[in-house]
Amino acid sequence: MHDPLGRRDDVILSVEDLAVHFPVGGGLLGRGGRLLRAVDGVDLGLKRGECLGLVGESGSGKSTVALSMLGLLTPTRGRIVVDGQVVTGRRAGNRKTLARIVQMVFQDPYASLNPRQTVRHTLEDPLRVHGVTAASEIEDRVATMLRHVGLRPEQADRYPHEFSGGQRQRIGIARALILNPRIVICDEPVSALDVSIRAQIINLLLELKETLGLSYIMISHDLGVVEHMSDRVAVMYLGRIVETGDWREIFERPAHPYTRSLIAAIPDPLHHAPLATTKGELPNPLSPPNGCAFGPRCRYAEAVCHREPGPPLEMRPDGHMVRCWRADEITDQTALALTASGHP
Amino acid sequence: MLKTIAIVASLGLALSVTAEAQTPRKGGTIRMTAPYGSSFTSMDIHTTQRAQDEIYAKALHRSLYIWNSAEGRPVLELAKEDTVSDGGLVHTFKLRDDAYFHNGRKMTADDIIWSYTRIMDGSKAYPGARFVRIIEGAAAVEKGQAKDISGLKKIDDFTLEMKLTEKVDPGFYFFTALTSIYPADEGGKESFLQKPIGLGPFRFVEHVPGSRVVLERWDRFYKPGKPYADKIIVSVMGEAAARDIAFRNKEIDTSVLGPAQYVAYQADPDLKGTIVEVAEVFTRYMGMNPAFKPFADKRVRQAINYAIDTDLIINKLVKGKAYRATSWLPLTSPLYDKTMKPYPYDPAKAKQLLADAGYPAGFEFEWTTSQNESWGLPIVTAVIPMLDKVGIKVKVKQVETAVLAEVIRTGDYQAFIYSQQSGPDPQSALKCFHSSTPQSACNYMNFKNTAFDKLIDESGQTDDAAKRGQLLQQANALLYDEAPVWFFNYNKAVMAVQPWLKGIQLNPTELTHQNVEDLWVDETSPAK
Amino acid sequence: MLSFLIRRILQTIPTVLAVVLLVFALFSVVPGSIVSTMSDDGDPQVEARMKTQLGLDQPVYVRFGSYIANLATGDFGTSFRTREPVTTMIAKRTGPTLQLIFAAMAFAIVIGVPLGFISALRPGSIVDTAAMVVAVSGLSMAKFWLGLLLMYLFALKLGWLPSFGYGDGGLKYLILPAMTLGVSPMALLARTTRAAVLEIMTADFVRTARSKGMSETRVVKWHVTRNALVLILTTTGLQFGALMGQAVVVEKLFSWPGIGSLLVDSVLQRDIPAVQGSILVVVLFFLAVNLLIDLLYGVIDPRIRYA
Amino acid sequence: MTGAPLIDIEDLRIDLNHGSSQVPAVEGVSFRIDRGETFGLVGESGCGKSITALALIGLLRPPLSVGGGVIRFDGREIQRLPATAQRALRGNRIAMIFQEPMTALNPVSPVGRQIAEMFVLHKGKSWREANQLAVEALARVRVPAPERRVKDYPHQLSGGMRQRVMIAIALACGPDLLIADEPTTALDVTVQAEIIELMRTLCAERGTAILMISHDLGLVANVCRRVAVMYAGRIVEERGSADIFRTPSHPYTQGLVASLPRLGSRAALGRTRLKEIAGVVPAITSFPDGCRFNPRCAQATDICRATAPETSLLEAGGLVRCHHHA
Amino acid sequence: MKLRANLIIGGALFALAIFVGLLAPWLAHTDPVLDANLMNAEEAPSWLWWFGTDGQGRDIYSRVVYGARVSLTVGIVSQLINSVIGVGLGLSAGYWGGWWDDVVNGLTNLMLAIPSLIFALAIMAVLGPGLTSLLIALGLTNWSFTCRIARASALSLKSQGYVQAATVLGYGDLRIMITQLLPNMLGPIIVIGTLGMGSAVLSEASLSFLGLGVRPPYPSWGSMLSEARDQITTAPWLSVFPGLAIFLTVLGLNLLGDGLRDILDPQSRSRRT
Repeated sequence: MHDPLGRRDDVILSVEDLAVHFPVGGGLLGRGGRLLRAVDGVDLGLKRGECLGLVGESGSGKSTVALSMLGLLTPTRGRIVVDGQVVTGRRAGNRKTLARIVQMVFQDPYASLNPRQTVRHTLEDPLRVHGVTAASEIEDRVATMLRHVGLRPEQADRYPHEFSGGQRQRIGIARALILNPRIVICDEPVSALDVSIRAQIINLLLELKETLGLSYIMISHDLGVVEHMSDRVAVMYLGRIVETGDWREIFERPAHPYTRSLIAAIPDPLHHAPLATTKGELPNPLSPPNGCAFGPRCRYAEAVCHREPGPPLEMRPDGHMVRCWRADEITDQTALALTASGHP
Repeated sequence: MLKTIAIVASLGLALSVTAEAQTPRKGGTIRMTAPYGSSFTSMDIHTTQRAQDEIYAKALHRSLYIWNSAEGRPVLELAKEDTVSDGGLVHTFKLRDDAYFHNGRKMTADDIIWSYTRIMDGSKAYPGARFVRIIEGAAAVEKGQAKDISGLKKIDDFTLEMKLTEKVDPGFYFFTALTSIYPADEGGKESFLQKPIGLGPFRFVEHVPGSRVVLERWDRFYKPGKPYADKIIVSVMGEAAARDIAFRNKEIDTSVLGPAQYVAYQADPDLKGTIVEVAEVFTRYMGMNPAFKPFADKRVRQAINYAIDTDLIINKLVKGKAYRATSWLPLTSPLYDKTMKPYPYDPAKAKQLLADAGYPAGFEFEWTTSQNESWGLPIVTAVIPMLDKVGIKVKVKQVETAVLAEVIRTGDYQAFIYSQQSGPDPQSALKCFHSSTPQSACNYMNFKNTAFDKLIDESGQTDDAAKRGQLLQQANALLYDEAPVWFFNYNKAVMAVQPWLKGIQLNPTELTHQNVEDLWVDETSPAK
Repeated sequence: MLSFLIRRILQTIPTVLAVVLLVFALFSVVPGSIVSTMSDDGDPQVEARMKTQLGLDQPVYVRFGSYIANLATGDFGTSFRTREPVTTMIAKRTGPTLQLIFAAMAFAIVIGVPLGFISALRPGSIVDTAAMVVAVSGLSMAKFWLGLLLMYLFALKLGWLPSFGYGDGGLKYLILPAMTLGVSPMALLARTTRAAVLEIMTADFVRTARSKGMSETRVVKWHVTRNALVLILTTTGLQFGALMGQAVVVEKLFSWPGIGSLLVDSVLQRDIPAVQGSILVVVLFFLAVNLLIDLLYGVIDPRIRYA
Repeated sequence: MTGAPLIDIEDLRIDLNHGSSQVPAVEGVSFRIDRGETFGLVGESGCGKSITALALIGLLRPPLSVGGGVIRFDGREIQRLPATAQRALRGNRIAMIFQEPMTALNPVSPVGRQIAEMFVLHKGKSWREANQLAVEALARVRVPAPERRVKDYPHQLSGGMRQRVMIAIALACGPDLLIADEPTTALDVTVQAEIIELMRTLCAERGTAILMISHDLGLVANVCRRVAVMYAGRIVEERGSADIFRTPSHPYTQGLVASLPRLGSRAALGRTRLKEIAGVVPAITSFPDGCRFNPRCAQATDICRATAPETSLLEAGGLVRCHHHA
Repeated sequence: MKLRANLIIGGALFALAIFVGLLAPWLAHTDPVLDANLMNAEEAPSWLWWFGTDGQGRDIYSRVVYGARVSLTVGIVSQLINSVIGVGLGLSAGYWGGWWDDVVNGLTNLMLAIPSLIFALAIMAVLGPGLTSLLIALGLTNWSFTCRIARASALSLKSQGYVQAATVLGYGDLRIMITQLLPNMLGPIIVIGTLGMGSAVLSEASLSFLGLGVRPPYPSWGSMLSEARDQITTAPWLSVFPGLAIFLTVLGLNLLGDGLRDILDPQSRSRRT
């Protein structure tokens, strides 16, 4: 439980030095293109039964990491090992094997269901693709799964548009689980839902994790949700992990200025205090700044930060890892008080 | 039938009478139309045999002879006299000494020799070669064996000696624009295509490809007082419907009428008077391939002639814009046999003949046709039900005119429908059926008949015009009986002519080919 | 910008080559040949010599190669039919065709775009309905029939305009063919404009403009028009291609001396160099127009950059 | 607060017209905003908060229309004003910024011009003067190098920069009221923080009232002094922002506050099962009878299903629309 | 869903055309080919000859009725060919991308650069007139627009959650294209197809005018109209009825296409291509 790197036998998924670069622009004759380093040297490990939160602003590369894990993207470099098998790229053989291990819950429940297929069709097809042919078994598994996610089997013959957003997300979860995967990647699973529905889905995900023994990678920009669900958290900035560790360490003793500003930016309803602790926005990943990528926005930045690229991830005394030149000073200087003040 | 001819004759007479009666007005613009396509093929008239192109060429160019519609034969144009010697093979032409090219140079015998030699350039395949080939030594030039035509000799600048290979009237060979006389050397230049130079009554002003040719009066034309008009515009108008509207709108002075419009114009009191018609020397027919088994039998071919109600088609479908064909030689041919009666419509007889030939239940054949309205698809579609009645089924194969031309030369057909020139020279018209004439030339049905060959050969050897006529008429009658084709009709060319345009000639070789120096417009013409 | 132009022009080369190859391939299997229509007496020797002279005795790939080689020097070959250089023939035809096409397009734009605007600003009104009925009717008529009807009406019945031909190149000769040709792009432009304006009127930035306190006319003038132009331009560009096709019919009907009628004649008479040249010119024209449109995009829409 | 409120909305109804039939999308909405006040309107998508704001600025488009009630701005009934007078208010005295700064700006017009328009429209400036003022306006929203940025087109700016431009446009004429409709939803949290602060500071400086609309109760409570919660076309609770968080009165508000995991709560209280609000948000066309929250409300009784509750005053200040309010 | 007027009128006109074509043998008074009786040539419309007769004495009404078969066959079949080619190429290019996409793009640009009528004209010249040639010529030359739309749809759909989900679930490419992409791009494809049928009917008329139409004697509206054009001033009924048949059918298809667009493809009213 307290191994922040998760480098142990019960690691079910590990990502080693993952890099995904996209060529951008460039003419027909193949000149003048630049390289977008969406992900550049990421190491991650996911243990059985664990929920790993992956946070960062849009453009930080967290979705690219997820797509690589699913075999939807071919990494430029690095290795992804799932359940002991190396998976790289979208080779057909891989795809099918991988499908039975890793699945995904998508952000937008409206766009992630095929509007022209009934729920039954959506849930039965994957079973058939994976060689389940007995009609009764298919029927059974679909019904069971629907009950698992809180829907009634008799709703199976409806089309997605007949369901509300929350119900659609339940269908999306059912689809992800129908092949009995070990790992589920949840990409912003509640951010597109009505506020009053979110709790239902969060609770459902947590319940399923327990009952089915799943491991989650939870991608979200909502730190409240991440804190609630994660066992460990990794913070990404511009294609790299800048801080990772146990959820409590991250939220109570954030060491990277970026993590701190993310946390500070969450509006506190009870204090009209200034929220902003960073300035500006994510730099263009096509032309990242010199030195530490967060340097230009960091209010702790010193000369070294603008000169040298960020240091490697370093283990902190409390057991989590940070990539910052000034991590020690910052943590000492300003303890960020996060209390659950004002809860009813 | 006779009555129609009389009408035609009197109409021609009437026109010439009125022409005599009024004094031709000088000046004005004549606006003619070229109705057979959406462009002129070329400004080098030697390269093109399309009737379309000769319309402007008649104004721009001159040939050794010219067709005289009043006399119904070609007459000397660039020569003042022709002396025949050596058993009719050697002609000595006394050339005009007052004919000037549009660049101001006087025409001499050299120009004629140069032009004919050019036409015989075998690598270019000028269509006029088939006429010039009648001159001795021309074929050798064509094959590249000689540089000069041995049968052409310049005596002096205005005297030319021509030795022919056969005893024929050279007038029939050297009257079309295909043998126009170009200024020597000048005519071969690249620039000639952009600004052609001729001997005709009008000189070239401009050619807007696909639209029109404009010509203006050539003041040094050799016929005194002619031409009358200042300007001629020949507009290309392939669309009959557009031509109809333009003519009614008084934008053009002449328009060729199709069958439908022929009827409509006849019925319209305002337009009735504009109609001019003539029997042209074209025979329309369905050719039958003797290699296709049923058609090898004369009785089947005759049966087809009996089975089709030709008169009905001519009256109703062609709207009377044709003359019923009896045999091959057309109405305006000097040897047309007035006593001969066409095949009557007699389906019972047709059935009988079919049964005799071994086809009591009929048979099926494929009929290749173009889209042409007068001798193409519409005729075929009208014939289909008639043949159907005697048990003959027809499968239509529609092709473009270009393809049809190739199909009939190669014999790649069971039957086809076509319009073929059958005059003005009856001998050359009938010679097409001589077994020695290759299919690719004009013996499209690959007709082989020894009796026929004999008649033609004899006619070619005799010097006696009357005897020759007799022989050829016999040959024509033999064709009637053999029926290598369904004799459909001889074309009736119909043109609408605005009342202010005078001097139209009834040219049976092609009504649109007018000797424009005789045309004039009176002051009622809306054209400036 | 310049490099964009050069790159775009280079990009057209494969298209042009493909067009040439395509037409070559098509006409190498075509039945009927120019030779048989040109030599009347069908002497096989003459035909053979003619084939040699025209290069028709060579295999297709040799002809293709030498055609391309000549093309590179601007030589389109010599017409089988008129024995003129194809370049000259086409040069003479280009002017009238361009006149016709641009006049038709001008007609389409001048009528269609305002019609679309009016309709969009009063959706559902009688004006809108009437405009769209006119537009969809214009799209639904056979071109030559429409041309004949116009000819009948304006030339014969009303006597306002000449019915055919290029005349002296005057404007009055241009009107009827241009109208006939312009009706369908007019209809399409009216519909596109209407749809574009309607769509833009629901765009967020139009709401922003309204929230600024602008009147509707000002909203349209300042914010809708330019955005609609982007879509109108796209339709216009694509329509040029269709217009070149339709021009074939219209030119033939009105005896208009353009490339279209040259093309039809050449196709029907198997004058391969002329067909080749005409199609090539049509294609080049289309590519040029679309390049122009692309450049115009850059002027109108700043989001498009010529990197 | 003395004098007439800046905005006074009484019993507003907004109809969704569907052919000849009408469905009220918003009903019985009343609230006031004083000068310089910050007021938040919170609710889920489809609850009617955005169209209420649009009605306020007069931008409702068919099929929506104001079906009843009164909107007073500065004492004057907006709907009674002639169109030109309404337009003179819009942008000039009531300004609005929208959720998606990419689409809310005209893509083919330089941002400078889009700001300058405001001065031309409302201040009678020439384009030359207006362009100069636009540079200043951009500087005020802390856009670096404003004299270069005015020539930029929206696509050349980042999301945060675009929203700054929107704020510059909205505040150009020094309005009395700024309506901010989900101004930061499309932005990342760190950028959101900056924009919120910018908005807050600028409005405070010049006494501009803010009507902030969001689905994020936490954000609104942080920004605004008073908050109204809308559910299914009605305001269900209106309170001071701290109160509504500490002691929510309406069952829906209670559910909202309790159902969301808030930062620090797990550390403080451990991971507990989140409180759920059962059921789904009703569609406009199928609002339930009685209290519109009743199908999802654990405390609902027969009266809730039969009669729509009226608003009642809370002792601690504020209003609630519930038969059983705490 | 409120049915719009254009959908109703368009659908009705098209349905009428189909109905007439299907029931031609029962609706027609005479055989359109064999019942030529030159005795009846060119009768004006009357109680006996509803639409009059043509120069060969055939009943125009019967020919128009039978013409529906040919014209609609041309419209429907050629557009079907176009749709299959366009969707096949566009869908696969958009989904697979890479070199195949480049190839398809090149082909599409080529097809766009040659005006389709001119291309069809060239193909007809090669194949010769006739129904089969016409179907091939029109079927091969009008797919570029469909292809572009299919490609654009595939491009945008493939990043949709359900397509990604299908990939994640281990579906094969073909299965994804057929079950996930195709059904969801069908709306715009059907719209384009409907409009394309209309333009195919018009193209048939244009080609007939240029002398490269359907092989006779079976009538198509285009060939009837084309043959009758010379008599537009003298026997207008010859061209009016086939002209109207074309006009109403194409109008119907255009209206239907517009109506379907509103229902099936509401976002793409003015999609940039």
